[in-house]
Amino acid sequence: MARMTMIEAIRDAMDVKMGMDEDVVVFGEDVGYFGGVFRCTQGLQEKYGRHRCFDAPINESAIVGAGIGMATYGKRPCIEIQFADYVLPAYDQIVSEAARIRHRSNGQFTAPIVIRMPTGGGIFGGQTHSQSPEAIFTHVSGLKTLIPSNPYDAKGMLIAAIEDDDPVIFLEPKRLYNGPFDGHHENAVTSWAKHEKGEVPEGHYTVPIGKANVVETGMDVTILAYGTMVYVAQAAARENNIDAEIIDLRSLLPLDLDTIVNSVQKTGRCVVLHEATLTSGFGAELTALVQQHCFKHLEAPVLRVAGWDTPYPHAQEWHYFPGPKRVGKALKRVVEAQ
Amino acid sequence: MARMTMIEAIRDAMDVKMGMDEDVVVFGEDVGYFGGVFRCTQGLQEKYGRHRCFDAPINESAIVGAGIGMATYGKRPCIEIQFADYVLPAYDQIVSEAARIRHRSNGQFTAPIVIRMPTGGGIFGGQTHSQSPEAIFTHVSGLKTLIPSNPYDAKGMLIAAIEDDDPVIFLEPKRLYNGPFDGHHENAVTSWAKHEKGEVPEGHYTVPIGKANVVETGMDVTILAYGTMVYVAQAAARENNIDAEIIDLRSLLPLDLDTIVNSVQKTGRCVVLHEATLTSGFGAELTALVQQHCFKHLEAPVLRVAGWDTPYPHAQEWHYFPGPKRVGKALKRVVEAQ
Amino acid sequence: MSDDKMPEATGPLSISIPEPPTRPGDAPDFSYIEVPKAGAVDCPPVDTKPEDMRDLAYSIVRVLSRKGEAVGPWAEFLGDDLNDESLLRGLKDMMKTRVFDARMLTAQRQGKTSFYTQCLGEEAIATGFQRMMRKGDMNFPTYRQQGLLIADGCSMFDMICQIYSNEKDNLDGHQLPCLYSFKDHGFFSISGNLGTQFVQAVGWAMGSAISGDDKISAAWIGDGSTAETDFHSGMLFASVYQPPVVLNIVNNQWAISSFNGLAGGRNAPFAARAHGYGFPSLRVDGNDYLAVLAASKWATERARRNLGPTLIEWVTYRVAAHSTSDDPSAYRPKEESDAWPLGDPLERLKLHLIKKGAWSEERHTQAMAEIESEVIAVQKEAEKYGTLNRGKGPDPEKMFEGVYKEMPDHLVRQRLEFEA
Amino acid sequence: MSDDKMPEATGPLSISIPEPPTRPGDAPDFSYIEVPKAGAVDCPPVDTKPEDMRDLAYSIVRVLSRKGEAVGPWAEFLGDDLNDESLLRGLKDMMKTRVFDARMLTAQRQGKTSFYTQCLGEEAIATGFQRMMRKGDMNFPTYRQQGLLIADGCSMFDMICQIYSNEKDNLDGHQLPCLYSFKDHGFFSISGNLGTQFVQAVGWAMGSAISGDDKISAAWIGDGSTAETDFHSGMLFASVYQPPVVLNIVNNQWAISSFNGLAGGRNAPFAARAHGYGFPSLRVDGNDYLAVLAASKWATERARRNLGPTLIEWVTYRVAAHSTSDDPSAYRPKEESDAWPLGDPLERLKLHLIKKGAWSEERHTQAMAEIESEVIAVQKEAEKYGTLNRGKGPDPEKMFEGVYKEMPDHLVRQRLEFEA
Ligand SMILES: Cc1ncc(C[n+]2csc(CCOP(=O)(O)OP(=O)(O)O)c2C)c(N)n1
Ligand SMILES: Cc1ncc(C[n+]2csc(CCOP(=O)(O)OP(=O)(O)O)c2C)c(N)n1
Ligand SMILES: [Mg+2]
Ligand SMILES: [Mg+2]
Repeated sequence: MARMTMIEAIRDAMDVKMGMDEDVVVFGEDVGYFGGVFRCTQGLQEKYGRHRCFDAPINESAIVGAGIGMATYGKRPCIEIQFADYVLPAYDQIVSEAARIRHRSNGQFTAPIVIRMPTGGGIFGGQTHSQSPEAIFTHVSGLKTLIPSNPYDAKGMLIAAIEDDDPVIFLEPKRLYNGPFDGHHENAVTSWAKHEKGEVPEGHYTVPIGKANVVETGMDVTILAYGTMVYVAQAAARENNIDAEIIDLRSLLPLDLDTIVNSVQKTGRCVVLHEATLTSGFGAELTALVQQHCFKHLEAPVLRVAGWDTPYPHAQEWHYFPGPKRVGKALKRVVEAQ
Repeated sequence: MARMTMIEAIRDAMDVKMGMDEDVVVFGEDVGYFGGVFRCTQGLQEKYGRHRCFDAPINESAIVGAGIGMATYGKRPCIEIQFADYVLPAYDQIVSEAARIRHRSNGQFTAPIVIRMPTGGGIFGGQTHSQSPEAIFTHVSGLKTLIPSNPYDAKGMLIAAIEDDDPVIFLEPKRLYNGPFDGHHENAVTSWAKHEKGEVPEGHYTVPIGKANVVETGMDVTILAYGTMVYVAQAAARENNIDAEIIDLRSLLPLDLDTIVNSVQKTGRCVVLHEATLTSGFGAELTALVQQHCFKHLEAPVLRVAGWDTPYPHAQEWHYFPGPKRVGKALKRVVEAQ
Repeated sequence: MSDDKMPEATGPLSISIPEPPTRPGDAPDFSYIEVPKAGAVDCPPVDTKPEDMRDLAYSIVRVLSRKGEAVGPWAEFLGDDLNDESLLRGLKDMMKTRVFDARMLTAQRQGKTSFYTQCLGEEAIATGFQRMMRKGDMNFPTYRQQGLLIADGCSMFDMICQIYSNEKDNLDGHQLPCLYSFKDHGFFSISGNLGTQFVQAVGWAMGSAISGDDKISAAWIGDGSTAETDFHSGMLFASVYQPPVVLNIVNNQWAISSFNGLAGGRNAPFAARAHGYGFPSLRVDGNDYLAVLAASKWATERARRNLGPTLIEWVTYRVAAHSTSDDPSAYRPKEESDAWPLGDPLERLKLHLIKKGAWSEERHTQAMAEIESEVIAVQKEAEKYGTLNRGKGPDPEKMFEGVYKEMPDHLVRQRLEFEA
Repeated sequence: MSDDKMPEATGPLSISIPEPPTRPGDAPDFSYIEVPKAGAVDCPPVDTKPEDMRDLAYSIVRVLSRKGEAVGPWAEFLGDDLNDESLLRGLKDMMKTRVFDARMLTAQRQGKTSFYTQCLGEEAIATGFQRMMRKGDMNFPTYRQQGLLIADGCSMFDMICQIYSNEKDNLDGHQLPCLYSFKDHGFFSISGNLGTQFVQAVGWAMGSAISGDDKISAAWIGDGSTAETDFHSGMLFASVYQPPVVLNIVNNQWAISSFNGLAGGRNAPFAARAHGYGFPSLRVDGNDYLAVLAASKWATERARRNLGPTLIEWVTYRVAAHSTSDDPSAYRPKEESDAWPLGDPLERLKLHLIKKGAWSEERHTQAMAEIESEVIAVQKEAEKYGTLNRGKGPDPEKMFEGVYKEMPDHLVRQRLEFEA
């Protein structure tokens, strides 16, 4: 087993799949010769040739649209969108086309395409390098939406995504690329080399789509989190001495409802976290499901802690980010509620 | 007061505003000479000239993008997207631009633009003439999202929308254009001429944005609905002898939370309806809010009845549509829950 | 720059709102279309550099003369493909397409389906183009390319069942009528969203070329839909990666109520769009079956020889209403289609074949009768399995199928709830 | 069509992946750019029909000769605008822009801001263009058009405070550094999303024209970003409605790591894109301040006289890194900028002015020193109000302001929660 950053793990996943399956092609803006602005595809062009890993024009809609065409031909495109904020021009191709082709052609044509993109804030990227668009994908039938929180999962989930026969949105929390991040931006970041989830097996393995990961077991409250917020949840629970059960959802759609329901039925309390703006965020769906399936068990309302309903501001980044302090407050409110 | 269909009321709203304010311009596909495929703009070009009401190329993204430009110049574009299903190519312009310009320019530039579009199913339009995309807009800070359910509201809300200084998504439930529709597609439709909400005052009036309408008062359960589902709610309650309080939300964002909370605190039960697919639909947000603000009052979990998580099928349209039967079942479950 | 002395302001500005030359009540006017003589346009070798053949975007490739003769370099380019057997097959493909359309239009009026789109007057384009496609190649058509299916010998029974959304509908009722999907006939699932497939066709061709395959693809778009952003996306990716794709614009002058000037088509021919992307384009008489064959051969040959993409603007006229939901008399002169300068594709090919002695009015009448009986028989057979809202139709639960390859839990739960 | 005899399949296909002629380690090679002599290109009257001036897209308008003389018809077209005073002002605008960039680059390295984008080597374009804009006109710039602001006399203090996101930031910290908004200087709020504003500029001009106003707008886009779909949207709406807009493509050869061949720019000049939409275009030496003035005058005059849109491709080279997050030595030869055939815009104008006797090396050195002191002084002043993460910065609660005109209840509640 090797220690890898999340970037290396993601690259390794593509490397493994490109080696196994010559239908896997990787493309996107700056991903070819240069290896991507976050270096996730570094070396792949050299290793697999310019027909397997190449640069694309700056047109996200065309990147996805052409990818869909390739997929219906029989390729398995694994596409990079440079920042999740830039996926919106491709939204029509993703929703009206990738997600619908199997159903509308009754299975004649399918679009097994993976659309990777760095998501979330924390790098002073301002409103156009920080957004978390998961909720606009989880609303779309026909798509799967994944978001790993560590190198091990990132590799295993990306391999699973590339092997999946349906279109997959693969969100990469960019703040985690180089190390787990607990929301205390004033502290130095620990690197993945020092984290057990930085241990990444060589070669092929998968982390199955649709399975959550119980990161911490606990009795006081269930925290539903994903991506960067998993570490914020841990920090907030620790700092407030709360015995929280923390679930890293990993797969938002399909969702591992059983794991969620079992946990909340046990703890009787639930807090839902995400970095995306609150209103109509994916936390709303989680909350709706929890109250429906755990109604009798709930001792307090499910609380959501999320990004404010504003654009992600540049200067006030850390006031916007739902850090351990805000999460801690919500945990206390929920745990102390009678 | 005149009796009007919803189409006539919408047209009248634009007519009133175009007459009052020469900055109001109306454009979109087929809206000029022809008056729109649903005839919502009929006569406006003749009355106000080709510079005030005109056809646009078939490019929804450009229609919105050019509209944003005009709005930042000082015009008040009221744009038609031919079907809500076709707004997705414009999603980037709406989210990254219209919704953000005020904030990112700190108020220097604003985009007071209204984007009207027929929404919802029930006309055998198949998957690309039936969708309800409200949830992808309610997640976006900077936008307002409205959906009227009758001619009176349609006119008053559209005038309010055109006068609003922020971008407004204006969803028109196309199944209601010619008459209220309770989901019993096998029955003949009553026309607006026979409905009190078909009475539409002449000239200028507004229905304020952000205010819900309690359509029926009741004690057993609160039904949150909007658009076509308001009539389905009424039918389902009536047919199941349930004393429901039915709230027509009208404005999804901003939301009239007070009216919702007051009602659910009174009834202790709540069912949420929409035609859009269930998962991550706007019903999730409503459910999350209700359980948070009415936790102690709730005697049963909030239930959602919505479109299935599939594309809107052509042949199985009425199996897909959340009609009175499905709504009735949910009402009974919620009312009977102990 | 605020140095107020410098540039001078001028009077009030205004925008221009394009209008078609005529509206209902006016006499039709097609003077905006310059029709060159048949045979007048050069046929360059297929490996000609794009910059050496820009003039082709500004004229119209035509083969059939007024008198019904096949003339000029494009006729020569067709060579052996000009044999009678082949052309008779083309004539019958067009006849069948037209008869099929007429029957389905009536069926819609009778409530047997919710929606139908004819291709009346445009039959030559799709039926001719398909003759140059091979098995395994892929078209990305719009709702007006049923001719591709007919020419490929697709079962009309299957087509009608789809239109009727009946129990034999190959799409199980999922999709709107006419938005076919027939993979075996190289016919991609049609989207209800305009334009989206233009770039997908390019991507498909890229997929084939990346795989070292010999399959090519064809994109299809209407004049009105060239306005969509995906048009640019397709053109750009075709330019950058030079995949084996033919990009077809069917310029039938009208979108729904808006004419092609609203897509920019009166400021420059659509064919000229290719110049900005640096690949060749042809502008072709789409009502001339021979010109269609020739241009299709030229462009597909370029693709097969790995010479890259070609844009073709097919000049034609939408004689029919936009769809069964449309009444064109509201926005254009009723007589416009009669005044259309490029005539009727079926009549023109018929005249040619008669001129050549390969066909006659009698045989034509007889063939027409045969085709009509054939279509009627197939239609009857299809109706045994129901029409929209009649018969048992596709299984309702089928709506849950095909959302994903394997049904995820939440959909399984929803299907259970549905069954309950 | 599945008649297997007809079209013949050929061998395996492949796609082409465009590559720049050279990579790190190679000797730079600009042989792909044909540079005509200064003065060689015609200057047609501004009301020339687009079809009569297509050749201008395939050459390069240049005014300054190697020797620093202003020659040819475009110099004549400038007429009175060629006076020394005006050109000296231009020189100083460019110098100030360059000095400002250099200081801000250093400031970013010092952690005073998170991000900066220089326009090194491209200064002539924005500073020259702005000379032809009037008060009330509107630019829709990208992050590389700071020259528009400098040339318009925008306060550098305000610019720096925005870059620093400090307490005097006119955008209250909402926006990324360099994504300025200065309405009073006809400078639209820059989006972080590429391309989106190209069509907005067209819409703004439509708004002006619909209102019968005399204001014009200018759209700006990079060569790489012409690939975005909004580029087509802007071109199309400009073609259809003929509003008073100038559409500027700054072709600086590179996007981030990808060269302009990936935007289709090696198959045809970007200027040729206008031909498909039927409006005029110019291709201009963007490192020649006089050519910039002349082409800007030509295009803005067309707009002001209601003659419609003009596309200008400015040929230049991005000497700087893409941004402070980029290191170009990873993807292009380090020496490439020295080999750039169009030289340095500042040096070329300086040479011209010295040749004319209107300037000297001494005056230049002195002016440089003055400008440097000025920028340093302003920078110091700005730093009194803090830099990123230093000083109190914009009020945190300001992030809730400006989402809507009036704050809706849910945001009021969130702000209360934030304050708690
Ligand atoms: C994205 C999108 N916008 C709008 C429509 C509605 N619509 C359907 S067909 C049509 C006109 C298309 O005209 P054209 O491209 O010329 O094709 P033709 O019908 O003439 O073959 C319109 C506006 C749609 N289907 N999809
Ligand atoms: C929609 C979108 N996609 C991608 C990016 C990331 N990005 C920022 S600048 C850039 C390159 C732009 O190149 P070009 O248009 O040539 O402008 P230049 O930087 O050369 O001035 C890219 C890819 C973005 N900002 N927005
Ligand atoms: Mg058309
Ligand atoms: Mg560039």
